[in-house]
Amino acid sequence: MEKMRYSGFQVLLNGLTGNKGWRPMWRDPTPKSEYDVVIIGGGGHGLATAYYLARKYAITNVAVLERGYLGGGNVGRNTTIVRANYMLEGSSQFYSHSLKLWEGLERELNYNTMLSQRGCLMLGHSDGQMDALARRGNMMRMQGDDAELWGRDETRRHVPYLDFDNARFPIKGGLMHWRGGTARHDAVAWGYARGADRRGVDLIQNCEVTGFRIERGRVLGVETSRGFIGAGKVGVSVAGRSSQVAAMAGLRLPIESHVLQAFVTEGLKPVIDNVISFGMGHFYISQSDKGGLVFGGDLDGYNSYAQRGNLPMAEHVAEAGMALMPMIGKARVLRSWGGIMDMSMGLAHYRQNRH
Amino acid sequence: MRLKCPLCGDRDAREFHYRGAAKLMERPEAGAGEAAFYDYVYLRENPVGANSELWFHELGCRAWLCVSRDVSSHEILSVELADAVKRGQA
Amino acid sequence: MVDLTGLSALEGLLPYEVDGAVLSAVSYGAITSIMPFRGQKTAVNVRLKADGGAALPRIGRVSGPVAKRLIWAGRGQYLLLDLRRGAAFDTTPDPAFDELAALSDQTSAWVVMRLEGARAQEVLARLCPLDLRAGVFKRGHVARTELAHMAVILWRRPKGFEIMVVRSVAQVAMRRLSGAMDSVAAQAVLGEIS
Amino acid sequence: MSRLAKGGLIARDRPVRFRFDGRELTGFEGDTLASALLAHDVRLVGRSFKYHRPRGILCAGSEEPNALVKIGEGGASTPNIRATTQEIYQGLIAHSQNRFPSLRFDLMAVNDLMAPFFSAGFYYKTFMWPAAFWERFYEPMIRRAAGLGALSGAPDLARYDKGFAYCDLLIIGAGPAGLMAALAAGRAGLDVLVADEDFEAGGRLNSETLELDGAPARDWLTTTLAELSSMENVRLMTRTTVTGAYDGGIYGAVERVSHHLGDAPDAVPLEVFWRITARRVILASGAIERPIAFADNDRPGIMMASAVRSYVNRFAVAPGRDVSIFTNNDEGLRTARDLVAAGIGVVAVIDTRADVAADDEFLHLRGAEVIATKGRLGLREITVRASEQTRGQTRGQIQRIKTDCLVVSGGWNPSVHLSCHLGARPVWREDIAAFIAARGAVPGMVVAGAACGEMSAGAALGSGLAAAKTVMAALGGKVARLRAPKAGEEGVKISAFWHVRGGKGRAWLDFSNDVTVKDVALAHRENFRSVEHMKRYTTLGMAPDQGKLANMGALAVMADLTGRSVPETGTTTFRPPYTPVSMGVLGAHGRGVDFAPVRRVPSHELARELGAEMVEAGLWMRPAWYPRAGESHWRQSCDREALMVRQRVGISDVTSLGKIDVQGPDAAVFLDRVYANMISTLKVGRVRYAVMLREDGMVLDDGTVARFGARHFVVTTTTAAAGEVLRHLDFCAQVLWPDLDVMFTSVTEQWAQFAVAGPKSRELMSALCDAEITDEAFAFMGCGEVRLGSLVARLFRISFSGERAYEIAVPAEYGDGLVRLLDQEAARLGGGWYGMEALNVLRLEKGYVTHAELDGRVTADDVGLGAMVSAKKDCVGKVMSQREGLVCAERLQLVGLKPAGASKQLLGGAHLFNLGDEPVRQNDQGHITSQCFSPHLGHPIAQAMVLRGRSRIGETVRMVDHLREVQTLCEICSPVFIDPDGGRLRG
Repeated sequence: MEKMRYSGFQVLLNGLTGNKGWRPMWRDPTPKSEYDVVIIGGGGHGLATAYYLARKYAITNVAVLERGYLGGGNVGRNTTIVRANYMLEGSSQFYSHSLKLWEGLERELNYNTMLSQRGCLMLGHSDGQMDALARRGNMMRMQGDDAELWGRDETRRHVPYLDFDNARFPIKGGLMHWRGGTARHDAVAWGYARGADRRGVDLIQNCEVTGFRIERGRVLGVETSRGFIGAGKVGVSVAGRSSQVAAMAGLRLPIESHVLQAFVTEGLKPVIDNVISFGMGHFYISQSDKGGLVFGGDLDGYNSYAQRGNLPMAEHVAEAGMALMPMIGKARVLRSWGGIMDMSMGLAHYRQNRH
Repeated sequence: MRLKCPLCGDRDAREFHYRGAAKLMERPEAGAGEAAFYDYVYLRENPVGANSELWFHELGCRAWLCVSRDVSSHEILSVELADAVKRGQA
Repeated sequence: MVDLTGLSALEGLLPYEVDGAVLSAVSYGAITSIMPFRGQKTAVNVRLKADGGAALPRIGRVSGPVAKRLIWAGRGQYLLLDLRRGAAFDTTPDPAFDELAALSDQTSAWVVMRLEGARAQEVLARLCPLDLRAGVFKRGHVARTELAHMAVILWRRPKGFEIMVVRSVAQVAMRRLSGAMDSVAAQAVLGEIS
Repeated sequence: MSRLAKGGLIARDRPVRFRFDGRELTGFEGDTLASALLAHDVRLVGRSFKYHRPRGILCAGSEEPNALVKIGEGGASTPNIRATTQEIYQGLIAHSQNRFPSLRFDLMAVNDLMAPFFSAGFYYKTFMWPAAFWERFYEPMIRRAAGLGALSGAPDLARYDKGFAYCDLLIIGAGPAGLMAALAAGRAGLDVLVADEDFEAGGRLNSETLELDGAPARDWLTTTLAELSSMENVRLMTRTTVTGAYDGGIYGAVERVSHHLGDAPDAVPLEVFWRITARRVILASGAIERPIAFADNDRPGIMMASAVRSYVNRFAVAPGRDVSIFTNNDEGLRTARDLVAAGIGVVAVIDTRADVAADDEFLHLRGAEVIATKGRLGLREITVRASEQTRGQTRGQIQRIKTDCLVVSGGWNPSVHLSCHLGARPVWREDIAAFIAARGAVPGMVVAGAACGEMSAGAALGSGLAAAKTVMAALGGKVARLRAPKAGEEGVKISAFWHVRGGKGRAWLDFSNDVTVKDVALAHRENFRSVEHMKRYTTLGMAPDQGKLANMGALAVMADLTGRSVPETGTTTFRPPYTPVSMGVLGAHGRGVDFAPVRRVPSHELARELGAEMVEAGLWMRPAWYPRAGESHWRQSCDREALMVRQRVGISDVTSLGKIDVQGPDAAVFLDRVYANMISTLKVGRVRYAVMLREDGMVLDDGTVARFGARHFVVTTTTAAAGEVLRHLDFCAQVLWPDLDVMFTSVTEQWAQFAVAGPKSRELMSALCDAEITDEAFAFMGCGEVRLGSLVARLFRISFSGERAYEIAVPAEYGDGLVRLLDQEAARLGGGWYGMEALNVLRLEKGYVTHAELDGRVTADDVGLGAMVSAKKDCVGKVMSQREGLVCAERLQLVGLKPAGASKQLLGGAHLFNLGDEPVRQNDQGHITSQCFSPHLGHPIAQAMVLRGRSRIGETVRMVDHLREVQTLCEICSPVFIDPDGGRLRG
């Protein structure tokens, strides 16, 4: 297939010729009988894995098998936050590396993922929390990531619309991570998909994996709704369904599936510049380029495979929003949805690009 | 969601605290060793469909409940007092 | 020798009255938690009756006369609300119960409010997720539930409800109840004029 | 003026003045802002989102995509209000949005000229060079253009409320189907709640010229509403939108209480959010008319047919003088007849159907299409192409028609939204070319009326009655003999027609988000062919109306392009809320201190009188320090208070610590299993410090266990973990070991408890209690009862300060009395109150840990309590606490730190490094968990978690705080800074 490079010039040229010249962003190949690598799950991680296998390691005989449509899982349902303000060993390095990848991604992919490094602010509400934020911020700085510790006055200067005067949990300050921000979640899936496709990876949609063929402890391939597909190696990136897919291969995982809700309001003129997280209230918020306030909170708190939440958490999240920034009362929630999260039993999140 | 507490009757789920899989009822014996405890503490069946789980009627009667719930539809299949279930097993 | 005087958590704040509802404080002399040990419920009942009281109520129910009310207060727990201070049990649990039940003085722990009037149910429904309809939550019924994120015990009275909240949040609960009374009353007036 | 001389449901004797964009106008009570504007011939009301196209009123309900305005001014203004649902009131002020400098002349309309370059997803393909330009230039530009309305930026001080409602039957929608069902169920005695988003019940009956049983439908409506309002078991809530269906028969609903009032009394909420629990639900939400896509179909003056009938029949407004109609179904003809009856000129009916009988009352072009429109700020002319099949017209004849209003009807989309909120998909019905709600989509829900495809009033009434019967059968009741009135009209005859092909201009599908047929075609070309891809790529259906008008048309276009049928193409997911819900009402009572209950300690009043600074601890407010005259900085107060405890005596309110009565024959056995250390060996009258583990081996909490009897213990928890610990105890007792006979009662609220600490604490206690407090009766870690006059108090000789100390507990209602007595007695001994800050200093000096150290990731051994884990018994967490990784040497261990360099500063959260090492992550040796200035020692001290810390006492390390740019040397030492052998404690 013809490989098309995107640019302002192309947009201009196509604009003048009725936008007739654009080509499919990826092919719809028929699955081959065998691949060197089969990746189950065409979400953010599956597509990125395929892309890096092809680009970095020149492994191109790869298929990504997606049960529904590309980017239809959590990568298309999160609240678009990108950040590296983690503290603990393991996640700290992981997210630090991830943010560096984000920073070069649009040029590498020739696809604008709209990374917007508008800063992630975590608020602290007690001396103890400020110490914990300092510990975290220092850890970030120690590995080369950015962090600033703001006191109350400095926080107020930057985000004056927070409730500093009547808050139930007074704002003592915050930890600002300027390189954090948001990215267009769908775009990263599509960008990786296009990048992988251009390098020969077969992206196969509407193809559900129904089982593994295993002989003498070795995986030979996967049974799918479109027949058997042989594989040298099989990668699994099916957040929310990891337990089920792993169980098909006889593995038990230390995971429970939980639903996490997210919300967006009607479009509004810019009013919130940063990503702000309010730990005491389990609430975080940012404003999208289209003007919607995008926000969320904690897990609903029970196992679920239904991609929807319930009112108590929705109400709690809105209450926290009103507690933190009472100016958003007249913003109206347009849509709420739920994503399924793989939660380890320590309840540390397993997903990359959300909070 | 609503749960029918065997003591209090039908109540809004907001009165309850969710704990997780009902396998937590089957705590290994002290001498069972680390592997058994690892399984107990961490590993989960995490089924699609009916799930046995523990809820605590924290803002109600404070009974721990053993609930069978379809985690795809959120339909509550049964609710029993956890201590009764546990004693029934013993 | 010191002699301390008690102070209600809602001292001087009640009653509160708006069109259609009255919120007032109720003072019980002694509130005692009774949790019978295994197999001792009958013995507890015998003992209670010997003290001139009623037997323990069924789950979700109230028993006994107003002056010596017994309410079910959760799994395995009952509260004896005695209008007279120190009538049945002093702050030191009655040793006669030693083998029968866990007794615990709760006189200070709970604050009781009474909400009455034509719109009492409507007011409570602003704050409480319980099905309060008269046909469901009847006289003689008691429930442990939630009121604006706070744990409460409530039961229906002839013209309204009695609501128990723990002492530390009594003022918050009172404020939320009076706020709901304002809201309901104002909306009712609006409905009449428009 | 386009107000019709007669008719309508407006109160002509009650004029209402209002302003739109500064212009003073008058409408009548009963008008919406939209109808009042149309009555003044105001057609241009807004600008579109992306291209700033002039837009007018399209609909007459909550689905309106164009007429979004700002209501009110300044801090109290509300953006994005649908003019079609806003009732007017005296003095209402409305402004148009998304335009600069004015609505008629909007500079941003230049975007429209650039439209070819702003095709779907264009931004993914550009703005990438140069790299820094995105954030500095492109994105700010895009952001400025974003959104429609603006928040005022001021705190929203409106009053919002919430409530819970229960009913046997919730009926969603008070149109013919809903009212008929309500009548039947109401008469049968069910507890019924009817909710309708309109301010008048009746649904389409208010907007159509229908007859029921031979009389005007209005008569039936009036009688029915009167009967329903007389029934005590039926509650009719207008201005109430059911916004979401949730699990367990729970529905969310917003009641707009006072949006229609200019000056409501103070206590009246603006909105109330209802959580409705219903045993059964009848969804009678009606249907929404859909547009047809054709070139430039978005001009002001182009309106939906059903909306036009509403404006004419209900609001007595003529939407134009020379009206034309574009339709693919009978609704177009019905509209034409209503217009004619109201004396409004109908220029032409352009019917896409070639095979319908001609209507002779007006020019009826059959097999015809509108292919172009003209009129920059309002429609002036349309171009019509009549096809070959039309009799009397030549093949493909093009004609221009002067018209100022074009009425469009593309058929109806049943409002299936709520039936899909639990994940069900709607099902296709070919005869009406629409999706209807699937049976059993939501447990307990029955669908009636137009929502299930019963489009005529007669059918809707019948279906409402049938639904009520279904519900009654399920709930075990009987419907009284009741007949649905007969209506004359027939069902809607439709031939599916979605968009006009081959037009020149852009044909709009999504008016809200400016998405055209070409955008969908582009998505198809680029292989975004699943509906979800199409939606996400073009943003179709993501605007304020959530695609209520747009989605079906777009599906049909995509179906065409892919050669699939519409049902094969499928819908996107319907999500709550049905119409947008304000944050204010969903988050009602979240603002300010209401966000979480405030728990008050018994000394709250006195602390306030003394001017103490309060600080939250869990949900409690506790005094942090008590400033005295001359103290201007908290440190001065804190230092004084801490020294006061070390030198004389201090008193502190510790009521917020969790206190649990544990009683029962098996109490001791039980506590052995939940605490790491041995409890059963504790003697009556003694107290033991104890640690509780989680099953994974980490520390859950610490506290004390006091034994008051053979079967009676009182245990304490930290303030923050009190709830969690009690839950854990209940879990252990009910789930793990129900064979043990043990009871818990939280007595936190029962006892007001105060620490009395310092060398003079015994003196103070003796002065307080009836009998002297001797060391024989109350040795260190002793407990018992004492009398204070008529009161029995609990006394514990425990210390969190390292000094001789007591904790005394009295029933909480005597707390305030004791507080004042303590205050007086302490003052007599040169002591006084100390707050949380001094408490922290004292515990750090003594080396005690709090949740700053016990952060859920430490073992008992990590914090030096390893010896407490008894080897003689099992307990929760014991096995897992001995895992290899948790007992290895390479762990962070609790140590003390003191300054060893020129700078004495120690900072919480700073990290530690070996001398000479780069301060990078690989060299991290640990971090400071808490620190304070020790007035006793005269320098700062800290606790830190340090790698192999206990083996490194005496080592000098470098503290680096990158954030605050502080580096200093410090020495690792024992965390116990004072009285390591406990002489002061024991006295």
